[in-house]
Amino acid sequence: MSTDKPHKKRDIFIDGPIDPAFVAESIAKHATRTDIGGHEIFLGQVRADMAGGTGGGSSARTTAIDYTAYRDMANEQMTPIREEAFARWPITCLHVYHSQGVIKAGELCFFVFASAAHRQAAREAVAYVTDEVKKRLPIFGKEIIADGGHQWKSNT
Amino acid sequence: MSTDKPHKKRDIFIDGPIDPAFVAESIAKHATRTDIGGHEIFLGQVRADMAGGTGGGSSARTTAIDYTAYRDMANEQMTPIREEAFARWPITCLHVYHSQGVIKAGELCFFVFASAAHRQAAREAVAYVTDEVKKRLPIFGKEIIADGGHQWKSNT
Amino acid sequence: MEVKLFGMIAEKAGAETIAVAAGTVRELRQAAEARIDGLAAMSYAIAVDRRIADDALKLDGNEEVALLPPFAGG
Amino acid sequence: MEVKLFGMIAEKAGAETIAVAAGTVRELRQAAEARIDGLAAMSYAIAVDRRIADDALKLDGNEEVALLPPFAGG
Repeated sequence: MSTDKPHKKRDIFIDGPIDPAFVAESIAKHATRTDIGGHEIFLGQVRADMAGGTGGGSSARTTAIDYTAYRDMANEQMTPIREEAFARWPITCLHVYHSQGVIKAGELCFFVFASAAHRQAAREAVAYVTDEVKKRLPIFGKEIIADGGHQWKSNT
Repeated sequence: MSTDKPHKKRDIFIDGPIDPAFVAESIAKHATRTDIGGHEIFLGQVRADMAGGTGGGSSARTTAIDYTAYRDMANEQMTPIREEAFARWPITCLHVYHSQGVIKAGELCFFVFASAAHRQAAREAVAYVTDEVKKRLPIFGKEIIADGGHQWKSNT
Repeated sequence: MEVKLFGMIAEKAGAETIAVAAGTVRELRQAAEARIDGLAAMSYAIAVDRRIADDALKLDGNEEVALLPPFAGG
Repeated sequence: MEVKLFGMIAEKAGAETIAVAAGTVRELRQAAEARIDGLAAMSYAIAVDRRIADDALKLDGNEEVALLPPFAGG
């Protein structure tokens, strides 16, 4: 899309869960780009894991994650990730969205979408961007537990 | 989903292009599965390539692909591909759809969707299934060219 | 036996099926190539009961047989 | 200078910001750890003007400074 320049600064954050209808709209917008042969999409969904992992004594499950972010920094940190992806793979478009606020188990919180002439480029770009966003963006997640407690999620 | 048993025989074919709204509905159906942490999706879109490739003298573009299939055989060949994917990766769901009929440039013709607790499994399963479907399913594509001619697509 | 034709092969034959007599896949191939102009020069596979078959496979005439040009899904 | 707090650090501090005086990131870290119970035992990063900063970086007090607990996006 013409709005997909790698250097363009945008807000990746969406309040609340990502609606599957929003994913459909994003896909539909690419119908005018007849140089695209494949779209690759990753969607993160909140899992109802056992709180505290295998070592925890709790038998209560995560019911939601409350996401907060250092929003300005996170949006700025997307710029180099986006540039790296466009430099490494011949992709035509890249879109990234992340939820903020309370996202319940079963709801979508993360949406990474790359398009390219050939599937390999789109596939590898989505894998890279998904991993780098998790590593490099200051996004914080409070796991809300069924027994009323909470714990802080960490990707490291 | 409970309908996603690897051994279940289903019809992967959809008449005409795959509607982005259908992709959204497929995603939304997984909201009840709170053991899913990630969905990976590949969508094939018809490209308006130069007909005849780089060696061809034609300057006309592909405007559509008319897909036909040996439908019974294609659906049967999906069974081992599906079983291989479930055996190799801890995925919870796998969905595959392919268009038949005339699909115009910019429209979607192929939809591969895997879900798993963790993104790596879903990502690798989608890559595998996408590649195997292209190799092993008897699906045929007549590229309709802007100048009124046509040529036959081949994945090999 | 009736042989299903697909894609470029159906186009060349001007038909969705042809009828041939053959006791093996090899004989089927020879009979089909004698009937369909240009088929001998093409890359194609033969499916018997919806699986790709070798030339040596015997046929009793009750099988579902098809000639398959190169696959192009996706 | 005002220091932004996020996630578990904001929770521990019971505040979204704290005010400290510091001429380097190291001094900022020491001042924050003196102010926020348990921070010294945590894994966290310090961002200066929205980039992760080393302890040696000098501060003139006009920077945008933040304490960042482990990232958890996705």
